Amino acid sequence: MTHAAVSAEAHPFKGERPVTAEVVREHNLTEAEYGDITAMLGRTPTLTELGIFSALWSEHCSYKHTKPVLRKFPTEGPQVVQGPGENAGVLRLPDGWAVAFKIESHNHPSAVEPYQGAATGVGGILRDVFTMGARPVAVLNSLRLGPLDDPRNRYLFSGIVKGVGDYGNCVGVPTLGGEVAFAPGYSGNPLVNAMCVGLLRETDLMRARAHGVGNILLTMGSRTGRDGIHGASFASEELSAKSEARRPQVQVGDPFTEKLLLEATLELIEAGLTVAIQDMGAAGLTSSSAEMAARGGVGVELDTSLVPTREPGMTPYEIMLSETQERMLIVAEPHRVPDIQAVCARWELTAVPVGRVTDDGLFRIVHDGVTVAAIPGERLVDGCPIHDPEAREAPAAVARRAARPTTPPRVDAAGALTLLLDDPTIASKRWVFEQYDSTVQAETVLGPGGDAGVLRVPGTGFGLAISVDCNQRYVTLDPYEGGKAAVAEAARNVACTGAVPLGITDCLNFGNPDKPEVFFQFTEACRGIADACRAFGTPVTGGNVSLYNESPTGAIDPTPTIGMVGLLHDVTRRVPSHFAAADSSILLLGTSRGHLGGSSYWEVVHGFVGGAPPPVDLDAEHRLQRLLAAAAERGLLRSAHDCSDGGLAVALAEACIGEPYAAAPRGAKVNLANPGAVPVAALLYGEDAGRVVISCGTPEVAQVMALAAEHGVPAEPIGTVSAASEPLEIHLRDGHTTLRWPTPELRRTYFDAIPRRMRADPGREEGR
Amino acid sequence: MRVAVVRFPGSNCEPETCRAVERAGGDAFYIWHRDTSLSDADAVILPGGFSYGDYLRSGAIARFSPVMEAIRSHAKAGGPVLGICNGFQILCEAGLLPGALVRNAGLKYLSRPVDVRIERTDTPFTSAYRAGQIIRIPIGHGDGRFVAPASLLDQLEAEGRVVLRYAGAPESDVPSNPNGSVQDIAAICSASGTVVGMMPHPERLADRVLGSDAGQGVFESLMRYPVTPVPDPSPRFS
Amino acid sequence: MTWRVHVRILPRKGLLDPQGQAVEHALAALRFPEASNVHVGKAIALDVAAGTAAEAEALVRTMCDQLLANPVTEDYEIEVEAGAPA
Amino acid sequence: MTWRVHVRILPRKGLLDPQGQAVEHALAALRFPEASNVHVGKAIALDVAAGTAAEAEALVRTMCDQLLANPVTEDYEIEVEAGAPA
Ligand SMILES: Nc1ncnc2c1ncn2[C@@H]1O[C@H](COP(=O)(O)OP(=O)(O)O)[C@@H](O)[C@H]1O
Ligand SMILES: [Mg+2]
Repeated sequence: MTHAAVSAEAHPFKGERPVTAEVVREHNLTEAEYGDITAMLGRTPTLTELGIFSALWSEHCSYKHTKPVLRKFPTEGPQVVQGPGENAGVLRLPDGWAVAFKIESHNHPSAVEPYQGAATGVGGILRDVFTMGARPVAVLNSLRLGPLDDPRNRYLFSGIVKGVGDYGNCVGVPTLGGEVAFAPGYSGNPLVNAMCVGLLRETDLMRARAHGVGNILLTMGSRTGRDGIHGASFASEELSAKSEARRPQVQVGDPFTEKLLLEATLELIEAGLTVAIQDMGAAGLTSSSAEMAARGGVGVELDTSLVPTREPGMTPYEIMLSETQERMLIVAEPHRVPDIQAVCARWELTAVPVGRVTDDGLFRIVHDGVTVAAIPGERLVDGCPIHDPEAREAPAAVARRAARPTTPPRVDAAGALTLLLDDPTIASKRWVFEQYDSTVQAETVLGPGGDAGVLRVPGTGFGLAISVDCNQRYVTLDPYEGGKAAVAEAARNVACTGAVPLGITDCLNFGNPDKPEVFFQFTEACRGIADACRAFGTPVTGGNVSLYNESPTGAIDPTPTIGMVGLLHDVTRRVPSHFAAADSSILLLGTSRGHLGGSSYWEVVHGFVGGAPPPVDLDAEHRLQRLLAAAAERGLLRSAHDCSDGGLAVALAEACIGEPYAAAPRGAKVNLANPGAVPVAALLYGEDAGRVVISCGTPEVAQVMALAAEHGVPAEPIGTVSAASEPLEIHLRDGHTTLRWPTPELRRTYFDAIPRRMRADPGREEGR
Repeated sequence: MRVAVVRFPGSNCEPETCRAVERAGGDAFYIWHRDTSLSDADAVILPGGFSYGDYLRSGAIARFSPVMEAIRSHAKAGGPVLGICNGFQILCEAGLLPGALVRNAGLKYLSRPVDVRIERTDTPFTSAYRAGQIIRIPIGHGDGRFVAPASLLDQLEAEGRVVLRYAGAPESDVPSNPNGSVQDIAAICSASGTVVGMMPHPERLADRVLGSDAGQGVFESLMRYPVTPVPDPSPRFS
Repeated sequence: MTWRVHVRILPRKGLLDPQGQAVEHALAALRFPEASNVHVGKAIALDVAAGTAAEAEALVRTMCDQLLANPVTEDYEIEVEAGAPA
Repeated sequence: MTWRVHVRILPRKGLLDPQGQAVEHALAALRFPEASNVHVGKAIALDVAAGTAAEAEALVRTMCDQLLANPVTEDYEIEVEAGAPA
């Protein structure tokens, strides 16, 4: 691209600080980056321009550390309508329907203010989806926290969960699933990843591309305040009452306004009143306008003095960088403006013209008639210099992968099951998901508490199965296998319901990429994700990268959360996770080798996190997925639940304990052969990948076995389901040992593990 | 039967409520909260959601919407009115039903299935059920604890105006009364029995494909209800 | 004149106040045995344009009766701070 | 002595206060143009056992900092009413 040597002039806003080396540093721009900026402009930038650059050239907007790695993801397939690069990815569904979905992190805001941080995280991801013209039909959330014995972590946990709940509940979008894991690495740096899934007619798809010189830009929704403004602007000001008043403020969510924005936006798009529309997320007005302009290859001019503000005296710098929530930026033909304002008024919102699309390719900001910023738009968005950090695995990580527990188990093989079910990471998350509305919209086929959430597409017979997953222990110990495992588990969870995995969105939560061992984790995990997605034919449709997640004790455990969407052709064929009927036959799909490396058993029972996590055979996983779909389609399955944390024994226990509000748990009589003479604990708690516990009517066993053989999936009948409140019995054919657990007690342990810990302190009352 | 489903800003259960009415054979249509006419509706449903974000108090602001006058006269004339969840809260705030719905005793929003016993089958919304029948339908609310002065409670019980009561499966590990409502009250009705408010969401479990249609009876009951068209006093728009 | 007015809305006496109880427990857990009889309600602050403090208070009383407080479950108190010329 | 103490907790200045906005709009719709700058927060009332009013206030200040108020989003004011012998 030609180098626009000297661009248009821009003048400092009255009273604005001159741009010095120190101010540049405050804006987290390197000398090299600043050099590019002055070269690009042919002059010193104004403070407003510097703020704009620092926002768009931040990691969050520019992906300067990660672009080359992310380019290696498979992003294509016949089902892909919209790949990465828009507000959300879009996949094709039957009958002209399409699904838009995206996951995003809100880690730092949630660490500072858990309730508002989590709430606004949900708000942001909802907007990403409805700006595409899709109606949100499900949200999911993936949470990581430090251990619950620390009151600070309990405070963060309850605040985050209430924030997620209050926001989604108020907007009226069901939360169909999610995950929560607890590990010391997240103390002081919790992770809050929120995923939204929306439905649209493929023909209604709306892309955020500004075009049409002379078209009008309007802001819709909340007035702009000083929320979450990049701290740099005041950092070095001597503290005066004035600078105090200008401190950036916590973003506060307003789900009521969001609901109105949602309805108004969908109405505007349906009526064809807009050329483009985009929510104002990170770096609010700056990124939304600059990105829409760049995508459309046009320039924009914004008059910040026209933007409705919540407080008097806001500077262009503040208005451009404000992260006030519940705002949208609309591009429309001039003659549409009155109709747009009428629709907004009906929804008790305001839409105000604040700028226009121009032909000079410049990103120009005017305030009270003075041009305070004029930047070549394309270079602004795409011109950020790319870094390629060094990636090197830490020797300690290699050693840890090779290590084994040195201390004896705390309890025997039978006692271990209770210990595992009481582990907050494995225990039921009912305490969490019962704070989330999971039935609003009345399309919930399978709600939280199973392997994946399932919803019906309104007015059709088909549905979507959705799951978010990541086992950060595996990723920590072996980033490549861990990346594969995250995709494999998400796909397995979706397949357990009978659905066919379609595609993923990912949220890559890592530490500081300038640390070689962190960037190694990043590149290796991404390589694993890419390989798994290729093997399963589930392309990456988008996602989000969150770096610099460092707690006082160092980087967080690497956590590439995978959000998987699958298609269930006939929702009446969906398969629940829990044993449904007494006397059903229980079968185990997949191969058990008793792999304890990286297992929950070692962590919980030996107090040891280490070893090599179970390798994932991607072909075997893919065959397993296809078998589950085929068996479900033929109506052969009464239940299917995959083995994840805690292996076969925990999977069996969960299938017995049953759905979150079952009147009573079921029992099971299980009879395990052990040809490999694997130690009992390894047989019960080993976490070999690619295994699923299914149940079916005894007459169907033969068909299931035949179908499994056809798909090349090992299958073995291992027992039968018994009546309500009967015990779980596991008999080991060799050694003739029988382990017996009363299921009512297992249920109590499983459901009470988290409430018991949270009862310790009612804590502060957040929200209304 | 023509059933008006009222949309307040922040309502969010209108579509499924309409679907449930139509599945039962009714003709459902939206009424915007600013409308002053019910457009010849035979019955009115105030759906669930978060009208005005539930700010201040659930239902406190919505009760002043222009449409409430028309609903008031519809109710006065004996027309059937159902408030579900937020709709129930609005009816209480508006004084169309007695008592109040306050923060759950557990202080948390609660989304889960509940078992409720049908206490009255002679209302326009429960005639399809058997007295004493227990149905399982979802709740989703943070302010569902029904409270009322003792004298009013006695009166409600004496007049048999408790329509649904939380009841529990003995073996279940969760309390049958999810929110601490006095006397396990999940739904009440007006003296005439024609205005009903309930916290659970029958429209959310009214379709076998979702696993149960236990709630559909509420809408089938309405279809059986003999309606004498209610004269609409207020001027009509559109 | 503009008057800064504060309204304090508390659960009606005798009504179960789980929020108050929860806070009381939390305070006890934090070793504040000195705290008892805790109740939690709403605080509303607003500016009111009125000639006299009495007029301002009367206005806010009507607002409370019509909207701000629930007569079935809540009691309120009004406090008018010194006013400033509008 | 036992002191009746009132705590008024309001959203920090400048922070978006959706609830306050909603109430302000509702009041306007109810024809109370006199009301403006409306904010909604929490009111907490409690009895505090302490020797002097100053001690009671100091105690409650610690309670606010540790539990009652959110240091990131809320500001609080404490008001100690006349005490009574315990
Ligand atoms: N944060 C959450 N929000 C909503 N639902 C959740 C959350 N965490 C867990 N769940 C529910 O509990 C189920 C079981 O969680 P998990 O043990 O992670 O399942 P799996 O091991 O199959 O991924 C999830 O599938 C989901 O339905
Ligand atoms: Mg699973």
